[in-house]
Amino acid sequence: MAGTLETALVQTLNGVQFGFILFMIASGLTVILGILDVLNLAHGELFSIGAYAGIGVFGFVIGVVGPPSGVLGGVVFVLAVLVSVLLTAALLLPVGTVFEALFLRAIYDRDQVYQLVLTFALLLILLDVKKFVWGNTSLRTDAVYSAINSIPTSELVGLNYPTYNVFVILVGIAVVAGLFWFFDRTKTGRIVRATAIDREMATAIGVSTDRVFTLVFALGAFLAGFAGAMAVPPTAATLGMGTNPLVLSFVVIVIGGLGSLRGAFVGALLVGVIRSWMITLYPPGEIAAPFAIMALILLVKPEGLFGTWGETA
Amino acid sequence: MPERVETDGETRYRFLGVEATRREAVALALGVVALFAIPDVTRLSDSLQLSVIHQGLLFGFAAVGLNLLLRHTKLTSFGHAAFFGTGAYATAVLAKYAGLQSVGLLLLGAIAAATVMAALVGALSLRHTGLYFALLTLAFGQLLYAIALGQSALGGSDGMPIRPGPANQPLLLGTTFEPAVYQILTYYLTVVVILVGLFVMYRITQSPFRNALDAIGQERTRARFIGLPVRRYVWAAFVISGVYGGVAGGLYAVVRQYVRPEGTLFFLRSGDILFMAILGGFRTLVGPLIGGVVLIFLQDVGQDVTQYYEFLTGVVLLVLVYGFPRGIVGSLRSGGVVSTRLRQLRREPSAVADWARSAGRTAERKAVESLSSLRIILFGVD
Amino acid sequence: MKRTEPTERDTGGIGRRRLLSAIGGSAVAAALAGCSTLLSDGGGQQSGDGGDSGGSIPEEPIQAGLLTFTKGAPGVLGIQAQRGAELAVQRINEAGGIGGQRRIELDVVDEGSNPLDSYNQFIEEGKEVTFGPISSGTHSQIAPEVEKNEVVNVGTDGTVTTLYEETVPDPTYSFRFQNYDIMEVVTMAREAVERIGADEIETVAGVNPGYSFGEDEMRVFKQAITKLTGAEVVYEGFPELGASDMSNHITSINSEQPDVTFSSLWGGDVTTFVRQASANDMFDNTTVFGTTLYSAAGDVPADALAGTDIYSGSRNYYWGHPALGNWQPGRELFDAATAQDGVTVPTAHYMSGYGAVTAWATAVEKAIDLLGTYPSQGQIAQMLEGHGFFTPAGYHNMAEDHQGSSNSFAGAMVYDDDLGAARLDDVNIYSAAETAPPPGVAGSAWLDSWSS
Amino acid sequence: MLEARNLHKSFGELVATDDVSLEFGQEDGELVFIVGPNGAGKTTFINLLTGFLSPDEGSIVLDGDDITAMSADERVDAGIARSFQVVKVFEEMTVRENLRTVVLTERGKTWSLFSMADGHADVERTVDDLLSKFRLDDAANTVAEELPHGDRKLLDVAMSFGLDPDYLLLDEPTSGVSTREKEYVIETVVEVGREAGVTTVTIEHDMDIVTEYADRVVALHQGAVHGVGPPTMLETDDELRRLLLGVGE
Repeated sequence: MAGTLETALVQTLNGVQFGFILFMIASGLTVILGILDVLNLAHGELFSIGAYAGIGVFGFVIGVVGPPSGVLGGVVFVLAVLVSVLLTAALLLPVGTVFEALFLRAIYDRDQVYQLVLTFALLLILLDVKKFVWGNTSLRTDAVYSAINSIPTSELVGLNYPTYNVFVILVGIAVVAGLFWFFDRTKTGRIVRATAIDREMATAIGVSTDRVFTLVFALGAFLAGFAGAMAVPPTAATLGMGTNPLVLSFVVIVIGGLGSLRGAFVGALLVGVIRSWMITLYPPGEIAAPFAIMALILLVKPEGLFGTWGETA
Repeated sequence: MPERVETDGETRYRFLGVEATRREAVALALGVVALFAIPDVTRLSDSLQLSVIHQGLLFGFAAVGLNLLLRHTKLTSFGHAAFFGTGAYATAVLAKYAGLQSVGLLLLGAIAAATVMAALVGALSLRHTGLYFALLTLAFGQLLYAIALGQSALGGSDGMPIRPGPANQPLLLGTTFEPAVYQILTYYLTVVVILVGLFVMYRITQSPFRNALDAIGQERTRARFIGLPVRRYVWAAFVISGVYGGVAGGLYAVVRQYVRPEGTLFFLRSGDILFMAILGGFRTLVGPLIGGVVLIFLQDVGQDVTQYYEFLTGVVLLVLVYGFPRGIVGSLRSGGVVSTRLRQLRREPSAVADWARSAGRTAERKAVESLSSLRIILFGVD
Repeated sequence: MKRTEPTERDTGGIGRRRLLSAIGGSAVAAALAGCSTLLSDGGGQQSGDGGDSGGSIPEEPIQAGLLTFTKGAPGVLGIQAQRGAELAVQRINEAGGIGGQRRIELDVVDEGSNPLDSYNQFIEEGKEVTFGPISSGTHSQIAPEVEKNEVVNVGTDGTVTTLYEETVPDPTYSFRFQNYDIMEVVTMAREAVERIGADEIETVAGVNPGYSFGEDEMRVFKQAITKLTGAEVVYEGFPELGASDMSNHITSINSEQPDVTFSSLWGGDVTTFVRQASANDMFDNTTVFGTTLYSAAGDVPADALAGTDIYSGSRNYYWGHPALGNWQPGRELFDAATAQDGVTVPTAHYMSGYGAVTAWATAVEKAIDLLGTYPSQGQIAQMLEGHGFFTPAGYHNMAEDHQGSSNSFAGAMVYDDDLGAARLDDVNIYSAAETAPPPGVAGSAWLDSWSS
Repeated sequence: MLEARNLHKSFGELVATDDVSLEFGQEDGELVFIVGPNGAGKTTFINLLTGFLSPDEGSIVLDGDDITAMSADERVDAGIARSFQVVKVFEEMTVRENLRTVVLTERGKTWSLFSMADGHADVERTVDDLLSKFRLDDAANTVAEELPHGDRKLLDVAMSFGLDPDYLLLDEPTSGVSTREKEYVIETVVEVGREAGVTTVTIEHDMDIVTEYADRVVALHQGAVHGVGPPTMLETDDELRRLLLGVGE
């Protein structure tokens, strides 16, 4: 398969896939940022806990389902993986809840810098909690990646592209759609947005901001856990895996506009795809690429691509 | 010679514009003596290392610079390692490619480079405030980190040595020294730089310039409408604070004779610098310096004691946020948390039980609250 | 299994006495070479020459320090080195200690954060010898300090080329058991030619970790392979250390279909790379040759290596060569190593730790033998220069340029179900002369001098 | 003279300032009051004059010079000062420090990095003067956020006076002040303004105050100028009365 066009297509798809993983991480961060006005430095650790916990959940669920065989088996297996990812993400809900109610709530009215110290302290603590629970070495889940790849998809159209990546893109689209639906169409979502636009007004019409904040933080943790479980099968869970996604999410948020979900989506795909092309065309620029994109966009559009949360969901 | 002045019925001493009560003057004198005595003190115990304290002072000095922004303009920079790293790398580049050997010239180079870098980063990120500013400084810091990592001329991840000339060592007063002597002499150099730097910072914080920064930090809009070109002032403060980082970084390079991206430019170093300021007390002048020594010491000792030392640091930061938001120096001051509680304790020893009870009650309430929130999230309102 | 006495046949027809003197003549040297069985029937007295000098050798234990990665991603390499060093120390102590009475106490410190401080702490604590580090950056950082402190350090790895060419051009106290990058890279360039044929290699690509080590390795490989085959370099990718996604690099390889893909990925990155490469059918398009892929031997899962086409080097030690059944010292080392915590199979990094300690200990023994007293740091350093010694991996020489010179190994990397880890099949051995420049010649100059 | 020439400003659909042309300060120390119902564009107009907003169309001219492109801080230097509807003072500073900061800025001394902030004798004299004029001596060492509301308003206005302006634009200096304190605040403003010869433009809702103190009244409605005239206009213009008070037919 040496066709230039095909390579360009696959490279772009690689970028899209990476972009969707990035979006799953950054969306949680940006929602928390937009509504609570808190920059959660521990978000990367939540992502990595999702990866570690995901390995356990995959092991259990797939042990029950068994490897895929035939079309029906394939469908069942994919569903089992999805259920595992959702279960893993659900495990993060109480973590997010406790964070918000126990730690953050006490310091909303203090200088913002204390929130940074607090979430950084939680980052350090979680780092060692992971070490304590899962040990010092990296962990892998063996079955998921190869099993899903054994289901033919892109091969059907003559493309050499792993089915797992197709899976990530599809799930990513579902997450995007789900989030927009939640914030645009559901009552709870609208209440959350209203709170983001005007806290006082929301309180005045009887919204409990405490509860909204807890909900939003739990949602952020849920998304981080979801992303962790989705990201881990092709690679490994390691203690330091939270750092890079965290920093890349910052870049995505700056590009997209602070607290804008749409911005995070466009930013994540932009970073994913441009980074992908950069690796192809100028490999040494790999690490600097996201930051270079960010600097460029800031020069052209200092406010980021989209406005702030609430006005443009 | 110090001159005696009476203000508000208190005897104060004034020297070179530094005004202090008798107590403060004594503390100051003791502090200076302690700084100079540290190389001798560290010889007494194996657990105290000069290099660790030295490193703490250097990062703490960068935090003193950052504090100009944090304390007065209320801007939180999460990218101050950029200037520390720029100073350090400028020193390394000058030593390697320009063959500069004199410590003085190397440090001047570090200052120049950090000034330019801070001017640039400041111009690009100061359009924003709050978290956006924090994120931007962080991202620019990471950009520099990525550049240092990617450039083989800068040694990539391996870093660069600062070993110029035939002596393989920067020259102090044109002379080379044994490693142990070199370490002590550079330490004294650091102490002198720090004392000068603190003095300069003290004078800045007594000057009209500080009033302008405070005005901007406390009410930005009003500051514009009393005629302050806000961006220009904040930018100037940003550059000054960057220069402190650059000086610290340059000294770091000269002292350790080696720089690596990880140790000087990585965003967690920026975090360290920020947390040092808060740990020590960002409403004080010397707090960040003390925070620097304490944090680095904590990380170093923690590593020897337990493999879970990050947990330890995290818990210390938590205690800081909830118990001592004014930091070490801020809490120890008269009127701070510590002295208030101590006074209370002396009067009423049973107060401890009350504190414990109230802390327990708070924790319990919080736990119940978070459980009920969780229930609502999972199962909806019943 | 009944342990039999080695016979003349086992030792290649050399008499026990001659063998003993060949490996260094002392109990410690014999133990470290894995020939302790030689001593069981009184051979120990043979070694007594160094050990009995009594009064002139101090009795207190030798404080030694090892700087290595004990956690995180590079722990995969570092813990191997640590276990190797620990086994060597254990064998020395069981053989009665250095000079027959000085036991070694090894203090292991993580080189992950502030290695310079950790090293200085060693010196402040009065360590008599230090070993390590693993990383090149750390090595460049501490080598000049070693020279200033005048305490011998035997580097386990830190194989950066510039160490003895630029950083410390004329070392006295700094040594390195492993040779520099060039040796392992040239080994793999030769291995590629050996397996595929110089005429068949027209295009090469690289996927190397995105930091100094990976960039250096790729640079050397380019130089070597173009000299050997005249091949064209069609792609160079540098995924970040610990990258979760290498799809882009793999797609580029698929697009270019190079005859050879060179890789110096190590540890967990190997598994990520191999898995994602398999998923993208990359092995239909290229053959991978790597220097340190085998460092992931115990980490790489069974399914990942299925259907791959990978050759890996294993520096100066591969546990399975000579075959364990034919080589008692190798067998004993393998058994001892796999009984240790965290060692699935001993890799080249295991030997880095083991060999560094061995190089130092045997040199000190030799010095004691010659001087009759315990040697000074200067004397140990002098003794180490040009020092020859044995480990179960064979004969090593600490050349005049202060780095170890030994045979190197490479083979096809496959999964071994019985072992529960990867092994190398069909192992080739390359001599030091083939893979590294003679002492005194700079690496790049040596490569330049090859006729193409 | 400060002139607005054909100012336009709209926010999306909403036209906040619709072709407004006005002149202030034909005579020194003139006291102009701006009146109008909520949403008439009073605050927007002041925001345009002071550079808080820039107009979509039209220009602002000070003593013959077009200052439309000037930044807010440059306009302050040029002699236009303002206060805000919601008190904006430097909350963590004492009253004295607030005023000192203003006067230091006005004297161009805030670029001095190494003089003592409290060491400029001329500045301290002006600060003392302001303190006594605005009757804030007793509160001089009180931190701003702890001041009673009336004093905060006074401090706010005092800070604007501290800039030694030629034109002072006050956005509802009496809002939120108790009836008893209102008189006190406005009287102080008028007294000090007259004495210093400052042209004062004040947005005010309390028609009694306007009637009592105004030299001239400007009425705005739906972004446009409804009328300009003496305070008696409030009595004579029925439509204006209806707009302002909701009285009339």
